[in-house]
Amino acid sequence: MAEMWLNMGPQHPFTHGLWNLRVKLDGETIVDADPIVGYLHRGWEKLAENRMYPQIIPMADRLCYGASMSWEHLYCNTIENMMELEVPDRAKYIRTIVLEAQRIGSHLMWLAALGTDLGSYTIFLYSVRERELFLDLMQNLCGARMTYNYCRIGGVRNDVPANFERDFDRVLTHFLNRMNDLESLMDRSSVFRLRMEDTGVISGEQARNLGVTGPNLRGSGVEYDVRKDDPYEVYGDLDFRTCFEKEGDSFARYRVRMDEMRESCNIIRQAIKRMPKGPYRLKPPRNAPKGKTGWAHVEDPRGEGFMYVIGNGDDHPYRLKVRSPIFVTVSAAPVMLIGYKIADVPAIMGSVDMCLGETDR
Amino acid sequence: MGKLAQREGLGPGGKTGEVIAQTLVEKFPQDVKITKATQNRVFATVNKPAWLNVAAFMKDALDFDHVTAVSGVDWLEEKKMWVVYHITSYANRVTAELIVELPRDQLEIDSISNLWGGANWHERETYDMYGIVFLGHPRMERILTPDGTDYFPYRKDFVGGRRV
Amino acid sequence: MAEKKQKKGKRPRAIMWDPMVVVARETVRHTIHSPNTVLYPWERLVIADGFRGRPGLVLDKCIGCGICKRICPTTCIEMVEIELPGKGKVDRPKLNLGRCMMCGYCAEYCPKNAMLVTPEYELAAYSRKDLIYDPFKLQYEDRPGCEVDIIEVKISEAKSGIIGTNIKTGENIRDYPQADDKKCIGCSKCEKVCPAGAVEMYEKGKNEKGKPIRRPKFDPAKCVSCEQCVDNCPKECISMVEVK
Amino acid sequence: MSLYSFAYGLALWICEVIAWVFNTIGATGIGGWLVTPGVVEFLQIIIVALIVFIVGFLVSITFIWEERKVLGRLMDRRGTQVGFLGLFQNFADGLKAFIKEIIIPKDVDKWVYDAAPVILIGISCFMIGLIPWGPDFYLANLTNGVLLVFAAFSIAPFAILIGGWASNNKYTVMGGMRAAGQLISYEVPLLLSVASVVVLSGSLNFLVIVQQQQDSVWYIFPLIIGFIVFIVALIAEIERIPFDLPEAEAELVEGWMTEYGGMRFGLVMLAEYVRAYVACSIAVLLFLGGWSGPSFIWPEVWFLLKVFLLFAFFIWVRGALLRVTTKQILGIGWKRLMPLALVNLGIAIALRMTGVF
Repeated sequence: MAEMWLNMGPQHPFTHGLWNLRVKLDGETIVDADPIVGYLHRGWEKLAENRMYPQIIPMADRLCYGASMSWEHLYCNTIENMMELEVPDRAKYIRTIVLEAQRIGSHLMWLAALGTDLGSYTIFLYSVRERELFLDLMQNLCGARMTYNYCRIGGVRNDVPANFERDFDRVLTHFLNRMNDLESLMDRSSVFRLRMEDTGVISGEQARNLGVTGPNLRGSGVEYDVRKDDPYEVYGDLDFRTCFEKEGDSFARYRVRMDEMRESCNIIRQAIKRMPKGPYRLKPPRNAPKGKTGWAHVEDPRGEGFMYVIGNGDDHPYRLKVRSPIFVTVSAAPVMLIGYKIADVPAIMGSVDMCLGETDR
Repeated sequence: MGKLAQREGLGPGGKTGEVIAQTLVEKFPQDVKITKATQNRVFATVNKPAWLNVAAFMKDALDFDHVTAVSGVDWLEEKKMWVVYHITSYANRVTAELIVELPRDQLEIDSISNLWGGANWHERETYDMYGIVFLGHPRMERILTPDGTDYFPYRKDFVGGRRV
Repeated sequence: MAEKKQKKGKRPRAIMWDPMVVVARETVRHTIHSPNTVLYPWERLVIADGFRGRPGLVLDKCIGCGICKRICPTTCIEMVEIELPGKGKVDRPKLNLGRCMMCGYCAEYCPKNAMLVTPEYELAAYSRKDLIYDPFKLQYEDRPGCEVDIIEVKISEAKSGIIGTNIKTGENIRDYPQADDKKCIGCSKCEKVCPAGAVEMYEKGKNEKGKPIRRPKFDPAKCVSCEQCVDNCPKECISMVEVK
Repeated sequence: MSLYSFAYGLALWICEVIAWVFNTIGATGIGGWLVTPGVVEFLQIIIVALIVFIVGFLVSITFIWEERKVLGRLMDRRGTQVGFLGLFQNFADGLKAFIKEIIIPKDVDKWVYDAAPVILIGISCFMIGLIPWGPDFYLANLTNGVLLVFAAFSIAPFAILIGGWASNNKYTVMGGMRAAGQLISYEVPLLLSVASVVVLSGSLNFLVIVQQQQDSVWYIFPLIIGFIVFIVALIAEIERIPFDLPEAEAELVEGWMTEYGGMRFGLVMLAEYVRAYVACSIAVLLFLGGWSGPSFIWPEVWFLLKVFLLFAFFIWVRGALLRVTTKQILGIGWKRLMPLALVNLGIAIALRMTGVF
């Protein structure tokens, strides 16, 4: 039968955001895949070059709106590395707590998108309902639900609200009970297993070479987690497990994210207990020396986020490079797609947790 | 950081940043200059002609297995451009920042997407934004800007904010 | 396929009707307690007190220093000439809500806490012109929980155990300007322009023609580091001293 | 007081009124002709048909309402809020579909493109007439009612196939192909389980089947396997969530209906729910003993109660499970349902031979 190029084009229910997956089909099986990105390109790095350092923080929120806290923190971390600022301890602990809460929120958003892709709107609504609790926590903390603008260069915007520990404790215990419901809706439903197992397999070797990072890499059996192996903030002092699976199929990536959500609860609890008193915000220097460079990489919920900045002598950066994990994972998408049916595409791309805001910058 | 437990799916590793910097300088004495080397960071500059050999050596001997980023930097006044590679080695937990300088009028460098597939789209994006051609790249095309753009937006002499 | 199945021993066993049981239990629970949705126009969500809705302005506190205009990332604030009963013609911020992304910077960096973060989020308008809030429309009564303070600690004192001084009311934490004597011609433009009245000219001595040489003296306590003097100095001889 | 006698009374009354009018103006010939039994019977049939169709549509529409409400509670949200208890939502949808512009994509196979929804809605409405609600509330008391219903039931994939092919879009062609593949692979177990019921009851007439069940036990108990196979095959027939391939699909956008706009799309959606109503009522008639139940409630109300409960089960399945891919659907259809259906047929024959029924 003649092969047919099919445009699973920019406007398509399974693409979370604007990208075009051109797929060559032989009947129903995918013979070749060619992802096209760039529909959401805003020239973020050029924009950042004519803004003051603090003004780029709300811009960094809008890189990946699903996990805006981790991108803000990455930007602030990069500038702190460049200016060699030592962030006060309390700020480090608050940042770790808030990053992990954002990780759970981002994973729940991914679970919601995966649920709708596979056809069950119940999963969408249950996970978004749990995510609502974390959004409320963030709203109490910094006044916004999605784009927080909470990290500052040298600390955080404001101190934690009054009953911060009590709220977090209640939300976490409630969330962990509800996790069992979510898992039984997905894990123990054989219809879900039928669709997710043995689809979109990528071996550890291929994943490492193609630059796949984060839960997608750990799903293929490579135990690398930036929080563990190159710790930033206070991850070095907390003990948590890097969860990974060996099979490398969509189900393995799904399992890794579900375990990570539980690990994040564990991390938040430890961090809240050890949070010291003290200052939480430094007065950052106004200008950065010309030609001084600095970079940082963090464990974004989607992979390894990385930023590289060069100072310009005044209060603007000369160059700000952003590496988005999904930009690279999408380039590795053909390896996961070839050989599977077109009906598996939502399952495979759903398990990769795409966010197009950061891909196209 | 001591000898951490052997991790799943990764080699033994254990070479620290200083050791790696040392081996690099010994292997390529006149091409590689180390600016700084710490426990898990190496900062170095590499001459353009020797770049592909350095990259191949790092991949095979020093088991660097992941290209974090390939970024172009345009130094308009000094009439040169940097291509900054950040390559990570999972086993040794070391990230190397390698800067290669290119004269602004002859923007070509060997592509490493045959060594690491991850660098493929990074190089295409750097070409798309700065016009640096990566020789030997399987598909040297633009990636982010719409087709039909003939200018390179991230160069310092490209003034944004007007109808192009 | 067979050996692949064994390898997955660790995975929980799949039961066909387990999701059905969970969904049934959840349905019963949702019908007993009312469902999660909030019927918006009639019921509303409880908003946290620090919620960042549209920016608000307390007109009598505002001194027209223009810091909000400079710090706003999307440049949606302009200083506009208005007539105030007590103060005559003064500059006050006019906000274009169509561009505003509610980042809260104007309230955070405003030295007098004149700009606030209001909990108003119902901002729909029928035309783009209605989204332009002139200073009077921008007004909001000064309620607690709407001010945003910056409590910073200097890098030098980071380890000294101070929690931090409020940058808006504390001393020797704000950057202050200084004039370069050689270039300064004593035209007292900075004194006229300074909104906080932190600049006063003093007599430094006489020049050869007998006229007094006047130089500006900057008072760090009163100065709100709004850099109006730096921008308006004809000779560009004023530069900011950073408090490290 | 069966539906027919009531309709006869009404038709007679109408004819007499019209006849009286004609007589007064002196045209006694027509007045006399009108009152003859032939005309009255003709009018009676029309009235009965009108009543059954209107009631059938109303039940299908309340299916939509029920789905929205129950699915809402299932997902921890409120269902529709339009009008009293959300009942007005269906009319709002209907009005909206009616008002929407009918867009026909370029170089579409015009005639076939129009025919597909017409066939689908035509067949579905035809089936409404065949469903008896109670011993005296039915339109057609056919000796081979079951045969006719399933014949009509299996024309739908044909309409979906040509609809998908005609709208000149890669996705819809795939949707149409899948619909054909899925529905054919589920037709066989469906008919096998119906065959087992017919074997037990001995006749193809719905009324007789229900009568048999009232005398002996409901057929769900001896043929429990048949009932399960029937329900699973039914879910595939009316394309609900676990077997939702041809219609709304994450990678097929809207399946074969993508290119239909305006009232065409409205009709096709209505047809889907009419088919759901017919499917549930057949299941109730064949397995759950139709209108048999303690007599303090009218038989028709018993029938409706069971139909709504069965549809609630379908909604529950839709809320809990996910969509299955084509490969797995055909696998389940041929590998699992087929043998079960055969086993069930064997049980039915055995029961019949040993004279238990």
